[in-house]
Amino acid sequence: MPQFQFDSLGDFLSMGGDAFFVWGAYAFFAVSMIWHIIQPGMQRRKVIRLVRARMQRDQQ
Amino acid sequence: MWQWLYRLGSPKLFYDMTTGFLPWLTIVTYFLLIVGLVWGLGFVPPDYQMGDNFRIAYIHIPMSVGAMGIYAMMACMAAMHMIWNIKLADLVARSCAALGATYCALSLVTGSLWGKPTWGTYWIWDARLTSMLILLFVFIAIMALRSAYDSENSGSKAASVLTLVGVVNLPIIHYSVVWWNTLHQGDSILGVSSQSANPPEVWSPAFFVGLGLIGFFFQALIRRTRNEILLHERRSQWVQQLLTSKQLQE
Amino acid sequence: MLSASGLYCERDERVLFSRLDFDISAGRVLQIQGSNGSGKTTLLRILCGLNADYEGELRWEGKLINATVEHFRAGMFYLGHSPGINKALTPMQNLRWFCANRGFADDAAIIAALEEFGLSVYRDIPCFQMSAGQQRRVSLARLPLSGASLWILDEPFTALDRRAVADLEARIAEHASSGGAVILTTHHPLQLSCALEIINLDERGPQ
Amino acid sequence: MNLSGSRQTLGTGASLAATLQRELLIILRSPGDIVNPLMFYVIAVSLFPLGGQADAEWLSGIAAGVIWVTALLAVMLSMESLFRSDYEDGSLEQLLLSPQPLYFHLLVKVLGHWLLTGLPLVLLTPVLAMMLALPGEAYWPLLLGLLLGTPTLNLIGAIGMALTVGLKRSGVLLAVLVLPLSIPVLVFGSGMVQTTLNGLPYTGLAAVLGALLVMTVSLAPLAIGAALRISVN
Repeated sequence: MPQFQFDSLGDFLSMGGDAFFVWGAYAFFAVSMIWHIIQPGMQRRKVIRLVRARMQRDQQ
Repeated sequence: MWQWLYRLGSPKLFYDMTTGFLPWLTIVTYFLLIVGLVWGLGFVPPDYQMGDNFRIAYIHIPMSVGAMGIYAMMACMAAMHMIWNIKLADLVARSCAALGATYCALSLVTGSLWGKPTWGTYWIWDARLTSMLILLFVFIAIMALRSAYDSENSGSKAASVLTLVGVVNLPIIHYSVVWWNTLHQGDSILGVSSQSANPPEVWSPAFFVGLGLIGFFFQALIRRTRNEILLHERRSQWVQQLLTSKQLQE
Repeated sequence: MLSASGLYCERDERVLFSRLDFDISAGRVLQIQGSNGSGKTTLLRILCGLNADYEGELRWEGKLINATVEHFRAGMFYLGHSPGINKALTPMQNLRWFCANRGFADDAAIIAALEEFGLSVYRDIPCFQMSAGQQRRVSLARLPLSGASLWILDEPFTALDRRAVADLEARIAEHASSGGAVILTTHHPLQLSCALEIINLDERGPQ
Repeated sequence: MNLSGSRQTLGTGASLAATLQRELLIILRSPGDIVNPLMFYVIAVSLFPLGGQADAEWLSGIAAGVIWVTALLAVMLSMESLFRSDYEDGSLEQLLLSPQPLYFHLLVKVLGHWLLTGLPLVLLTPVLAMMLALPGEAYWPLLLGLLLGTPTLNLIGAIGMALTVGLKRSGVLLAVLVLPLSIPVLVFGSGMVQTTLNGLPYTGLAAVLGALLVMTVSLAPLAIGAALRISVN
């Protein structure tokens, strides 16, 4: 099992001096992934609401 | 021979098939991503040359490959939509565009953030980064064209035509950018790091992250396509019956 | 000649028509009636092949349309809302291009057609200098030249004076009696000397 | 006008000639469609010395790129006159409904449009190259490149125009669609000048531009036809 490369959490966060770039890249990555997790869910609720409203309108 | 193509292309079949399959795909994807990323970020020894910033490669490379793969898939869907008029293929292509653009943009952002510590500048006109930039332009052009039409049918057909024109052009664009690059600079530096002989313990987390991102793409694609199917088939009997049933809690 | 089966078309959340079956054969004139927005123009554009957003089958002389597109287009003439002539060109040049598109060159026939529609004096004057009615007549002058057996006319009587309307009605009747067929839409009460069949999109209602 | 009145059936070639003649007539009747793109081309190129410095050294360095980019944009702007008037007056519908093969008619129509908008642009280029102090030996590769490149750009622009002719405000969208696709022509075209300045032969690049032209001539009408059927839908 490969062992943890960094002495402390602080060292891990500093990422060998390039913290801004590594964590910046992963931040963009995380934001996009979260967006692509939330967005389909919101879209689904919007679609269901839209179709149900249409069904009511058709029934009258 | 066409019967099975049309049966396969029926949105209802796709919806029913994916209902059971989706949760499993999501679980496997998250597992792969978490394992790969934690491993890559924390447990891989720093690179002797670049120190720790090579860890960006774990997401940069899958993103670049993913963007091109997504475009290829979108082109196949566009071809199926234009040639055999399979509506499901267009719904899938529509969902591919947004995801493809995101993967492409992420590849550019991570590439430039990786470039700063390694070569001192955020943007270098390297052949692969430039081709990725142009691929992003094409993705955006396709989405812009699709939304520019009032009627959804024409918009989809127009976007499919542009996708197919794009798929013919993109290899030529890549070749011209590579040639143009050799005209102005030596060979691209970015390529060096990923081809250098990485020992297995550096390479294996990339395997997890790569698979995880492919899984993530399909999982997001299926969810988006299901929404498009519900919207597109709203008039059909099975959608109305599905929506009136209580157990659909959202 | 042209037969449609199970035509279904939906536009902006409204079903214009569904399960529409009809066929038109030589010697018959078919009028599509309906209020504004009932899908008359859409139906005509589907029949002539400009609009592909429909379900159902169209057959030309028994064979599926996409199998005989070439033959269908040679035998059909579509007159839409827009005149289909370029305003910068003269009637002569416009009609000469129209004939070339139909695969022949016959200046004498063009001059004769312009004569019939009372436009011979305008032969070499650019169309933008003519009134809307005259431009409409240049567009109608293509009818005798087209040599098409099926005419699909969308509101052919707009912007025409009384004499031109009567003349066009006579021409339609004469075309039908000589073995052609006409499908048209109009808000103008038709007095045709030949039989007229009517399909009313409102009464049919989108079942 | 042959008044003999005998009705000759025209082969495809003759009816293509009729389409070409009509296209040239229409554009000649509205000279703005020829002059405006050329004026844009000249003005845009002369903006660069005003925007940057005027010394020959700097200008000659960017001359090829400036000329090629402005030529590309000028071709895009001249695309407006290709289908717009035919779409509005209904002749585009007649073209789509004519029994003639659409593929060749579109090809003839676009090449006719190129004759009156692309070719003058190429002929005007030496004047602008002189303004940008382009070294003498680079003139011929620049002209040859533009001669091979502008028809390709016309065809690619025609695809974009066919896709957007049915839309209301489609000027900017046309550029967004078409510019990424015209990058190979731009790269190899201005590359021809750079390699000549570096003292290397440019014939290989001219061959690549020729290959791009042949590919676009053979494939673009298919896309244009499909796009027009969608726009007219």
